[in-house]
Amino acid sequence: MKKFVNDPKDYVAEMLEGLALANPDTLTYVPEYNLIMRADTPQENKVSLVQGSGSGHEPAHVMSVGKGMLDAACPGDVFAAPPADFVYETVKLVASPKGVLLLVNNYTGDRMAFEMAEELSEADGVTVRTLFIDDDVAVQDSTYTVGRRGVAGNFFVMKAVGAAAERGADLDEVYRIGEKVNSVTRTMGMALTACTPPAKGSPLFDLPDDSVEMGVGIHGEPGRKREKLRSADAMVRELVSAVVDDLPFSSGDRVALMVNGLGGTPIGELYLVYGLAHKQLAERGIEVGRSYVGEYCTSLDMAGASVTLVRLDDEIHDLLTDPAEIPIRVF
Amino acid sequence: MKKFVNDPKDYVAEMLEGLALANPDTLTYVPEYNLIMRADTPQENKVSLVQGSGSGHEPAHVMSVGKGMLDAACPGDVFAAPPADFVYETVKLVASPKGVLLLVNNYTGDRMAFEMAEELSEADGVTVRTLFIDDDVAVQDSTYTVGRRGVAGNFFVMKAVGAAAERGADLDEVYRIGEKVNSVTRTMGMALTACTPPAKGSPLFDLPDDSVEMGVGIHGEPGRKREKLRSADAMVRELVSAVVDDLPFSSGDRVALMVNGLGGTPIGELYLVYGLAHKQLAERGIEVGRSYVGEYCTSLDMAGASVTLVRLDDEIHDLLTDPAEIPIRVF
Amino acid sequence: MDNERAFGDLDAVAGDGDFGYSLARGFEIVLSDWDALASDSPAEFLKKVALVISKRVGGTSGPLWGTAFLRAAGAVKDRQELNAADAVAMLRAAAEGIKARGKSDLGDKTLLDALIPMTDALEQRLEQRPAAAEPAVGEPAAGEPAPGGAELAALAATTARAAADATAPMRARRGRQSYTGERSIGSPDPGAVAIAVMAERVAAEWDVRE
Amino acid sequence: MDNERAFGDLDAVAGDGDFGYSLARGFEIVLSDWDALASDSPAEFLKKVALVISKRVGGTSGPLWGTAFLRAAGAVKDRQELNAADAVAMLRAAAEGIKARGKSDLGDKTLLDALIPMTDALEQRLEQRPAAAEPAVGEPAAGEPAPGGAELAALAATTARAAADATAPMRARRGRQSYTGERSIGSPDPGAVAIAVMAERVAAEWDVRE
Ligand SMILES: Nc1ncnc2c1ncn2[C@@H]1O[C@H](COP(=O)(O)OP(=O)(O)O)[C@@H](O)[C@H]1O
Ligand SMILES: Nc1ncnc2c1ncn2[C@@H]1O[C@H](COP(=O)(O)OP(=O)(O)O)[C@@H](O)[C@H]1O
Ligand SMILES: [Mg+2]
Ligand SMILES: [Mg+2]
Ligand SMILES: [Mg+2]
Ligand SMILES: [Mg+2]
Repeated sequence: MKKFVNDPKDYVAEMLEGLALANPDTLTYVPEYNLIMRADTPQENKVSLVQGSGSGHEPAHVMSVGKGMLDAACPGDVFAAPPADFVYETVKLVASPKGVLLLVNNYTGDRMAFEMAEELSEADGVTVRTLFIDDDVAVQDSTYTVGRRGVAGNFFVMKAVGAAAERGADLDEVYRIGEKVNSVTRTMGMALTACTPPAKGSPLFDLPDDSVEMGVGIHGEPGRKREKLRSADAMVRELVSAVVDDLPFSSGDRVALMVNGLGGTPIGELYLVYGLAHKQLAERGIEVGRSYVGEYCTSLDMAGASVTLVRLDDEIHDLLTDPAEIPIRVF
Repeated sequence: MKKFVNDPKDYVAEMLEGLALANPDTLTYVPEYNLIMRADTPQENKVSLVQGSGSGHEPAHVMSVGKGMLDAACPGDVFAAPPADFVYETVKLVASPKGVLLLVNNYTGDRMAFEMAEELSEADGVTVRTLFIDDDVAVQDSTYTVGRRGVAGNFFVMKAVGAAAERGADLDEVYRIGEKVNSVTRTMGMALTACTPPAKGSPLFDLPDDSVEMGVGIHGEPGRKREKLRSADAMVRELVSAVVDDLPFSSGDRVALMVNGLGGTPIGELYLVYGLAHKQLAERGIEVGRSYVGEYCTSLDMAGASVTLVRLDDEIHDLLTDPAEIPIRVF
Repeated sequence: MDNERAFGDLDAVAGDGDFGYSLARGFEIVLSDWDALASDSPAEFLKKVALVISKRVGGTSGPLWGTAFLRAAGAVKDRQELNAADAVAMLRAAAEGIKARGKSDLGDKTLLDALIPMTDALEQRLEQRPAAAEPAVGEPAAGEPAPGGAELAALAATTARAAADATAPMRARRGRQSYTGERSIGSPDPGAVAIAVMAERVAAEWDVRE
Repeated sequence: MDNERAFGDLDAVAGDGDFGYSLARGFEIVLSDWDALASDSPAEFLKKVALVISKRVGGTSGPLWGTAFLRAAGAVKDRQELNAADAVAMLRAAAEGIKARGKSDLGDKTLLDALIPMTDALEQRLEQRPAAAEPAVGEPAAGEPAPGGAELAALAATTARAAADATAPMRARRGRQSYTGERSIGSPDPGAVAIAVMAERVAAEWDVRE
């Protein structure tokens, strides 16, 4: 394993400490509960927003805390949901009179932790709602699973509800918007390589030199199928088709297009993928209204990418355009 | 080689096309000269800024084109300086009455291309100045080389001259600022793995599983020495010491601290490195005034990081704080 | 109660990065808090363990195992000394808790597929005795002797291992493995294997102690 | 002028990713523009090649080789047919151009360390003839015969190869390798090797043609 790491057990804590040191005016780090929160939360007139889920997906979600997005993020260990108690403590810290919305990527562990935290918080008299995000089209057979997984499309939900909350919307309205965005957001990803969790020290799965995993999960969960490495054009076509056919998106739709890197793929390749996806959508009569290229939800150092589409209407477009100030920035 | 690539010869062109498609309102792509420029350049009252150098360092420099930073970037092939003629054509396209500043990372090929372009442009009556950037402390023996290399510190020069030009400074003033920032900026990087250029298809050099290259160049040039992989703390200490001792930076200095990823290292690790570097500077009495964590100047998919320090004064701090709008953003 | 080594063995299974680093860490925390967990009754002890796990352990394992310990505590809340029947009641309660928390059941290819068969086997073995204990004409009055701890532990271990092995051909419906669909077929469920390892460890300890 | 295959051979050296993919690509462009490069004089042809290289080839190689071809053209600008002395003048001018453009000289471990010794050897060989041609008492009147193209090409090839080999123990002062300091010692300079390969290729062609 070649990583910048001291004791692997301290990986998450040291990352959060660095994040807080880099953003001394805007962020607070609470080591006891492994959480990052806005220095100015809670606010009387704003619904507070919390996102958890395992670590290793950065910038999701700890680097999305800030004005216009999350009030707090309480990550677990690498690829593990946070303890329910940490979520509960986070809710206590950010509880606002307007209520708290918990954003949860749809995984068994995360669901259980957030549901337990919601029960505990409501017993304390805090108004809490929980929204599950499940944009991953790779999981098709929902009878056999807890359903679709939440992956990079998560960003759009956070951004839209963040803007709505900042504008002063009440909890039900913020929830409505989050659910609406989630319902028109679809993602599919693929791995070129496996990722290496610091505590494991070796790749999480074997992926031969000539193979890719289509539909991979962001914790290295297997996807739809394993296939041979092909040209970027052919592979991107498969991702785009899977996403388009799922909602489905159709000719005349206006969309946000995100090409998300999984951690090990350089930004140059992501822009190349973006160009291919954009043109493939144009062939289908689908117009790109907003574009997003970079890392939004990663899987440690996994090489690979995902393609996300959001069907835009004026309301969603507006919310996505609102300003936000989060650690992921260039200056 | 596991990459998103069609024909490797088209790698750069397809990346630039994707970049332009993702930024239709603000950027123009000119395929004949492999260049990306602001849609609104040149402007009567603003010095125009151009940066070239090889591709493979994205977001440097094509993704730094936009209001408040570059007017144009004309990259070469992966890790190769652009042809002099392309630089010359770029200068023609962006030439403003207030003049053009060429920003050049200090490498033989880039120097020659930009010097030739400057001669050709001046023969046409365009006022041009060329500024060489050389922040890399790894190269110590300047009798044997063309001198220090330009690496991630480049970002600070682009940002500061971009702000000055936007404020309306004349060419000499913009040049003065660029030279000043360069003179107080120092960087040192290290590789955990080699990078794989698309046209080569295999790693550019061999780096055993237990070794790192200290002081590596952003084209995979060897650095000061090869050594064993150690704890993040020990390795970051070596980078920070090399940078601090070079200028030197001393107790009481206020600095910008950048932890730059070389492409394959995830942002979580970069924040961990940031935290360590920040604390090591504090031990030396050096205060961090601004922090930068992410990818600014990469080496394709190389795992590794560099540490950059800029000694801040009020003028530089102000210029770094000015707004800018470039493709590297999250929304 | 000397489960330290049993927990340690579990760690070896749990530490493979799939079944959950966090579970291993949770038991580490339990071990390091061992003295603080000292209690007046088994139920109180189990409740404290449940609390530590719920508070500090994340992943899928935290809520599942936390719930399991809490329900186990509930099953023996008036008892000072635990007998074999209490152990069965605890295991049964734990399994019901996991079902409820995980919205899962027998056949979903989870640890339940080792835990439930193991509990059933223990219960059956215990039920044989009172039945046999009713004096039957021409039979020895005491029926079969009450099964000893060592025998029960051995039974639990072999049943759990066989049940864990039997999960291999199943298709996962819960946990990470469920996403793989058909591909989940062929290898046993890590959670079920962990139950088997724990049971085997307890059986081995019992042997040494007797 | 049939340098196609010589260029092709060079490609094999140049394509190793170190000496510069861009140089290989430049010669590809030259080959694909071959018809457009047809010219009335050698100087005009060389100038067109120089222009194509300068315009389209980046890296370190573009400016260096572009300058080399441009200076070579200048050295023979009034000539319709080139003789051996013209070839030497062209090589000398090319080397001077590279020195100026690259701020480099003999001993810096660059292609100059093959190009200059090769040019010197050719020049010396040519100078022997007029000297020997002065009728000396008791010697054959015509002195040594004028060296043929094949002989000169072979001389260039062996000299360049020996010189390229001799760069191995040198320490680089220019190009990427210079950053490696001491570590540049031990392997020959790729640019110098490329010169040797080109000269060998020309010599082989000459053999075939004569
Ligand atoms: N919903 C569930 N109900 C019961 N047991 C479960 C459930 N989900 C997972 N498990 C058990 O937990 C084990 C670990 O689950 P997994 O999803 O791999 O968790 P982790 O998040 O730790 O990787 C599985 O092998 C299975 O035995
Ligand atoms: N300043 C220079 N002067 C003369 N020749 C040079 C100079 N720099 C490089 N070279 C030659 O060009 C070759 C390739 O140079 P290098 O720096 O590796 O270029 P590239 O940018 O193509 O990797 C070297 O092997 C050397 O022979
Ligand atoms: Mg997770
Ligand atoms: Mg990266
Ligand atoms: Mg698992
Ligand atoms: Mg080279």
